[in-house]
Amino acid sequence: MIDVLFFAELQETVGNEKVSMEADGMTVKALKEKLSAAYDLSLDHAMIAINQEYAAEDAMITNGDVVAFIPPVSGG
Amino acid sequence: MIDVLFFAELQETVGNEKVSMEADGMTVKALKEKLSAAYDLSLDHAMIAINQEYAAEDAMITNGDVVAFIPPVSGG
Amino acid sequence: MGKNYWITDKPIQVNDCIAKVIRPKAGAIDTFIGTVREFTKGKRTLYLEYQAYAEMAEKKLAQIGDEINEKWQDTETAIVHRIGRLEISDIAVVIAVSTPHRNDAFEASRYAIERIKEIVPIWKKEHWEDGTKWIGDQKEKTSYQEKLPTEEEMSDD
Amino acid sequence: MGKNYWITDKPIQVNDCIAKVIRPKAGAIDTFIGTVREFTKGKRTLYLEYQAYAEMAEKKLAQIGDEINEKWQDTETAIVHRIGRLEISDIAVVIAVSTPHRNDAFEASRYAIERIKEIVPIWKKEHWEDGTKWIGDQKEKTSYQEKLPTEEEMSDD
Repeated sequence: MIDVLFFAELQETVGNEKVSMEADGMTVKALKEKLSAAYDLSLDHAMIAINQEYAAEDAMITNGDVVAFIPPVSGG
Repeated sequence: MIDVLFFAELQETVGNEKVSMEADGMTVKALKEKLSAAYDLSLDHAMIAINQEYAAEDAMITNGDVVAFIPPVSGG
Repeated sequence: MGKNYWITDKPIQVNDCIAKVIRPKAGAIDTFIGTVREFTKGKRTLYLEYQAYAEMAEKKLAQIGDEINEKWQDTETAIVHRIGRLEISDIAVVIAVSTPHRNDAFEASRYAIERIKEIVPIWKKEHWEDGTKWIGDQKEKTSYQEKLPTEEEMSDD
Repeated sequence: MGKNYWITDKPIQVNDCIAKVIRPKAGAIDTFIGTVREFTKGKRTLYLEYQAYAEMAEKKLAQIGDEINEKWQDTETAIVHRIGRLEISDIAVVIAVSTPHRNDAFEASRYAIERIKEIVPIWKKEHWEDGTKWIGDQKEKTSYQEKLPTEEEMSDD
């Protein structure tokens, strides 16, 4: 199992800040596609962090990871 | 009579922060020369303010003016 | 004094941030303060809501401090960002950078605010008179359209 | 709240200066703080002494604020400079400039500190381990050797 975190408008669309799911061995890209379909999300502009570090599309997810979808940031 | 103010090292050399003197009708340049001689001051790098505004060498001094000799500033 | 990079849901005291970077070797501190502006291009903001991925945001703020220390000599940086509801004129972010000489302080704190808008997971929701919206990329000077950060941005070194 | 440009012989509270420029139209405040640095080129400072032609200095600080308002849009500036004896790390000067957008705030406050070192009648006496000296021109970036200020510098407009 992994935890997936959503923020900002993604969180509002999903209706949840965190979902737990099976994703061991998936790439970031595959997870994105799966969640895009499941929640009708536009993740094209979202960055992904695995365990609080930005990850590339081909990064592999393993059990226990915390994956966060990070829409374009607007702090400051 | 006018008041002449000295600051920083000029004040220390003159030994006074203010002297009163006759200078009606003198130019800044003439006053500079007079005070340079009187106090053995090097005023070459000093700016002059008349009544708190920077003045040019040929500006005329009139009774009641406050003239300040302003060595290179170093605030901040 | 605790850490130099933090997210808070309380009003920010500017001095808390400045105090962390004052030191004998420094002669200059540049402090950037971001406040909630009422009007943007004629549109009136009622209030803002900030959300953060707090743990990661604090790590990324610290990364910015590390980057600054690599780019300029002998710097000390502190950054605090507030989350939750902020009213007009409330302070959203404070960046303080101390350096021996002033030019570095200006450049470094300017760098910090640009980097915050690139890599720190914090989001702003505008509450206007006529609606709300989560704001995306707000960089004023450079475009940042790629969906992935650059290698440099992903690095935590 | 009183005036925006002042000379004081008391310790400076940074917030006093910042508070004067916070306003709904501003989204950015850049605050420059000058502190007493212990070492300059290997030479150790014990403490500093600042002297000012206070009335004129306040007028010249206000002039800098006017200049900023001409060069950048919709600015609010406040500047305070301390005089008397200052110890290491004490705050000598605080400049706060608020603007709608951040780039202007950075540029304007940088302009302000450069102008202070050109036209504001304040002097610093260094007390080193091995002697004392009134410091002259300290501009780090431009030379300023003429004995008279330029026309622009003499103008109070």
